[in-house]
Amino acid sequence: MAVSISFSYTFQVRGLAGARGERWLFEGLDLDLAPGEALAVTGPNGAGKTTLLRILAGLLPAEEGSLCWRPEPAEDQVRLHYLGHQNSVKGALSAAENLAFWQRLAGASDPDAFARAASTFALNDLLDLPTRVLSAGQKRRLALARLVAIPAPLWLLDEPTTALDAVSADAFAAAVSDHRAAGGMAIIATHQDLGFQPTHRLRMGREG
Amino acid sequence: MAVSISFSYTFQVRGLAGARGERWLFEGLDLDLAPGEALAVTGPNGAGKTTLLRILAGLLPAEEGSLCWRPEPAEDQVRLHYLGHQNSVKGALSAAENLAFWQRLAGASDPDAFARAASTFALNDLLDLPTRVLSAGQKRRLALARLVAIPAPLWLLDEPTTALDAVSADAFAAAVSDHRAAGGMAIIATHQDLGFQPTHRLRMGREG
Amino acid sequence: MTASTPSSEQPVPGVRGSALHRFANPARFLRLARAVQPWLLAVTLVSLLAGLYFGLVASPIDYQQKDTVRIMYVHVPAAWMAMFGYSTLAIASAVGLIWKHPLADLAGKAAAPIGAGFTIIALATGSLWGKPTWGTWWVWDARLTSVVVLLFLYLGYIALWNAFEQPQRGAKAAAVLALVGIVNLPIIKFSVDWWNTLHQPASISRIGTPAIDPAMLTPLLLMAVAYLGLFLLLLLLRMRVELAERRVAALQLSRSRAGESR
Amino acid sequence: MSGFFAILGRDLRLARVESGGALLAVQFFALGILLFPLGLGPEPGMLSRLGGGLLAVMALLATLLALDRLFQQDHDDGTLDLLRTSPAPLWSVVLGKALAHWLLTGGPMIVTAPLLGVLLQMSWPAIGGLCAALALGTPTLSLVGAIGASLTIGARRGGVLLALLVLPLYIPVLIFMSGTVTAAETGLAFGAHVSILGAILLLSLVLAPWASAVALRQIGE
Amino acid sequence: MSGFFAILGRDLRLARVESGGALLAVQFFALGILLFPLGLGPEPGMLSRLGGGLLAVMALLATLLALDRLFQQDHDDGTLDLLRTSPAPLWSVVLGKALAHWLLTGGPMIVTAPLLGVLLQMSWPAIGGLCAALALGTPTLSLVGAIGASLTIGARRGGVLLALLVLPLYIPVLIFMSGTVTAAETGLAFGAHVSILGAILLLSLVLAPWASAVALRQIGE
Ligand code: HEM
Ligand SMILES: Nc1ncnc2c1ncn2[C@@H]1O[C@H](COP(=O)(O)OP(=O)(O)OP(=O)(O)O)[C@@H](O)[C@H]1O
Ligand SMILES: Nc1ncnc2c1ncn2[C@@H]1O[C@H](COP(=O)(O)OP(=O)(O)OP(=O)(O)O)[C@@H](O)[C@H]1O
Ligand SMILES: [Mg+2]
Ligand SMILES: [Mg+2]
Repeated sequence: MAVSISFSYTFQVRGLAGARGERWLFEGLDLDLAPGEALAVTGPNGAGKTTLLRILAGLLPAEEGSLCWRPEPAEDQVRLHYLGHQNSVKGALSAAENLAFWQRLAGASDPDAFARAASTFALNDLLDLPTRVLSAGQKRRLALARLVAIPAPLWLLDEPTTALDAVSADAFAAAVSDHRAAGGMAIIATHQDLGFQPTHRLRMGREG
Repeated sequence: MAVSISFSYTFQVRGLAGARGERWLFEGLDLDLAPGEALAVTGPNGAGKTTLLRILAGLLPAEEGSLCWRPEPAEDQVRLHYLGHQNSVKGALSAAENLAFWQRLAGASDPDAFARAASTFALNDLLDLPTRVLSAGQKRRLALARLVAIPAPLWLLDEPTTALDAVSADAFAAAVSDHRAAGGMAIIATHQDLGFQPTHRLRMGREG
Repeated sequence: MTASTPSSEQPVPGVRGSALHRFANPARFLRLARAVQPWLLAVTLVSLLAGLYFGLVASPIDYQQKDTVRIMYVHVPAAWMAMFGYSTLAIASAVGLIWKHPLADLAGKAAAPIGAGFTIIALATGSLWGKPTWGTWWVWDARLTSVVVLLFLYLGYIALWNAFEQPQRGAKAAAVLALVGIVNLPIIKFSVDWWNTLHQPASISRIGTPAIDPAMLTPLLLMAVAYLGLFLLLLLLRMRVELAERRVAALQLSRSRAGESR
Repeated sequence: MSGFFAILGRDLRLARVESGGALLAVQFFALGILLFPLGLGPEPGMLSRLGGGLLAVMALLATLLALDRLFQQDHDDGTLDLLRTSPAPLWSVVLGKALAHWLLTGGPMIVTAPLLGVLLQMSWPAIGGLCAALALGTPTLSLVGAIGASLTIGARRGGVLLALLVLPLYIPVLIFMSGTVTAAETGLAFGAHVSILGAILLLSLVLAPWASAVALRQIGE
Repeated sequence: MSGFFAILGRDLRLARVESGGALLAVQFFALGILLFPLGLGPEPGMLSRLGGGLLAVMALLATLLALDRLFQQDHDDGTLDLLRTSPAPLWSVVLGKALAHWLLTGGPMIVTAPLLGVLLQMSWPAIGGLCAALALGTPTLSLVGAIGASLTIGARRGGVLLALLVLPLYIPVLIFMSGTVTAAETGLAFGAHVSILGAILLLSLVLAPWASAVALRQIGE
């Protein structure tokens, strides 16, 4: 499926250090992502994958280090998507309403992207159900649909395939490769096989 | 590791039917579990795995059908553990406090079981941290520790290995086989390979 | 695409804010504190003794209030310090939020309980004074109420500091509250003019010549100096304690850091 | 009773860990009281007359505010599934929760009420009556509140809906509490009011655990 | 402003889907008012004198009750991460939320206040003053509330802590609201009070979005 927008940003991390509470999780971390590149972050529980992603998303303060975009994205440009362990879904609203809200919030209400997202993750029969009643995997698929519905150069995904069945996992892999084909970048923390080849791998944690 | 208690219950399900909202998910379902048997429930997202487990746990009403224990467990006997998509963990309390609370609630405050549970899931360094700060996998491990800390004949587990790293997944598999060796029964819904051979498999959903 | 410019290099949000445990070395501050403290102590003690002497012994009694007027020497400076303390809090918070200077956050944290203390003193002495002069311990007029609000702002500030896992989060949240709470200061100050209340209008601190007998003014000012000295003294002490605790935390962190370096 | 003590202990511990919830509830109670003189204007005479009623109403509202999350949090984080599948009888769980709630709201209020009474310049007998009224009334508020809380679990807008359900049930308590105070104030014997409050308390002690246990069992999600 | 409209629309929609949150807030407001005659004893003369103050205080408490979850829910379900990573400026998000909150609480209250005023046998000028006061006062309550709500996100005991933080800030508003009513009642010109209320509103319109945007940015979890 041809995606209209294409990106050509690079994302650079220098000397990044992250701590939680009194625990120092990682330091002196350098990353370089070019258009179309994907980084798989692995490591045992508590290694600091989520912490890293949240720092990269600007949701957590880093102890040291700097992030740098080249070129600097415009103010109103959606720089990144952060998908954490939670789905950020409003149970009372229907799937369609959630998706539409995300688009409006990002200032990118594009019907085609909406339709593409819904069909990519087989949400069409579920669009009108209140999200509360959806199954775990269905909720996760809705959360993933955000990535397709709103184009953004950088995806930060924390165990995206949680609760997904085989079919949906493949759909996700396909979405990622479309994204990369369009010059997008992705950093994905996972414990499972992602179903595609990342350009780089980062293994965190002492035990690793 | 030798588990002291051993069970000899059988669990029988006849003509079970479950529906959510207007949707009839399954019907005419028969199950027979003998001591030491494990049932793996698979199927696409939304097939009804969670619904089935919640009905078996008595958390959801069934549309039709009956559950039957032989012999009927005593009133104060912990019949089953239900572990859903959620961890049922109190973020403000430390891991140790959570585990201790579960034991007290079940009226089964057994220090040995506590210690065994903590070491099985490598929680010993985390026991004093407020659970809020634990990583996703660490929280899941704490939730799983409940199974070992409180002996119960029937385990109903909904995607127990979510967010677990390889090591913890093996620990879980070992815990299940100990449980089965002690005559316990388990019904486990999953999308992933469990790392052990269940006695029965149930594939739900039309697409299956 | 435009060539990369160093200007597009930006620090991660909150990096310096999060440096709370191990911040820009406070050596200069500590040196200063140690140097100043003895002098502060001296000034405080001297002015306190002098103030008490003039206030309780060598000052005329009010022709209608008799000796109760002497409460003034305890009450008024306490009330002033209550407001001064809050101003300190607000300024520290502003500095902490804008320039992310950790020392400022600490100053705020240290100042809050002291200011609250003075507020309580003002309230207590005030109502003690109210009984003989107004014939009641307490009335709900604007001045008194706004001072109660001040007390609750202090309490809220302290509560926020302790309400979060990460200290820096508590610091920032409390700082925002402190800044918002500034609106209460003018209310306290001018409540006596805006609403007709039992309470004294400004007679000393008003613009122009104070309408009060110098024999009363002297001890009052002496006491004010003493209170101010006391405030600063406690502030420095508490800040040094805080710093010591931070240092311990820093040591722990660096140890865990050493433990984890692979 | 394993359920009772387990829950009681945990909820008290939670309140303590979560930085003194108890104190905060009382502080709200006190702050609320401070509001009325501002709203009603400072006529000492009037305030002292109204004091009892105001304190009663505020005690009621403070209880309400603290009720909000009584079961909701356990529902949201899945703990309720544990409580429902555990062998501990649900009524014992409810009792434990209600007692914990009272120890964190009603109890401290009874202690602070006299102080506030003095601030509002209430007469000593009135203050005495107030304390008696609170001592017998607030436990009922917690128990009845538990019913409301268990009925509104998972309900949308739980907070305000809860208020709607519970307030009407609180009204009798409120009437007799302020009745006690006025009786005490005017030097009448307030034994009658107090004994009625006691009766209501006993009734809710029997009814509340059963009712909210039923409500909890009905949840199907 | 994309953030502003997106949030405004969503919150109003949520309130509607979640079974009329708006109505419930007002019902609480009304129920609270009906409690006072019970608590204070039915002296018509007194009630009509106090009516304005009581309504002002209750409006304040109802706002507070509805505030509780303003940001907490978005924080718990992870939506806040979206809001913070989206390009929409946080102050616009806050403004949207505050406006939604006001449309669901303050607005309906202004409409029902006259009715309740009549019930309490307030004089017509007093009722007029009350409406004016509410119209200018309640938006401030929502805005200031937004500050408190964003400060207490993820705090332990958020609900009550919120009350503790916000009530003191509400006091000036309360004073001038009831001041307006009494002035109107006694036939005095209440222009001064009203204009002060307006000034406070403007101040909080500037302050609140900034303050709670800062607070939201500080969250690191
Ligand atoms: C609890 C009751 C009281 C409180 C909370 C209180 C509070 C205050 C405050 C905050 C100030 C500083 C105002 C400013 O600097 O502009 C002040 C000053 C003062 N208070 Fe009180 N007060 C109370 C009772 C009284 C009483 C009963 C009296 C004597 C009848 C009194 C006499 C004064 C005087 C003379 C000043 C100095 C005014 C000036 O020159 O600025 N206060 N009080
Ligand atoms: N306040 C704190 N004090 C001590 N340790 C903390 C604190 N907060 C977090 N931690 C630790 O920091 C780590 C957080 O790691 P993080 O959540 O990034 O792990 P993760 O790699 O995402 O693990 P998972 O694979 O389970 O998601 C955990 O080991 C946690 O125990
Ligand atoms: N009120 C309702 N109306 C219509 N459909 C509903 C309703 N409630 C639930 N459903 C549907 O019932 C199914 C619930 O299935 P369940 O949660 O058991 O799936 P599951 O097998 O656990 O899936 P997963 O593998 O994603 O956890 C979902 O397809 C959901 O859409
Ligand atoms: Mg993680
Ligand atoms: Mg499921």
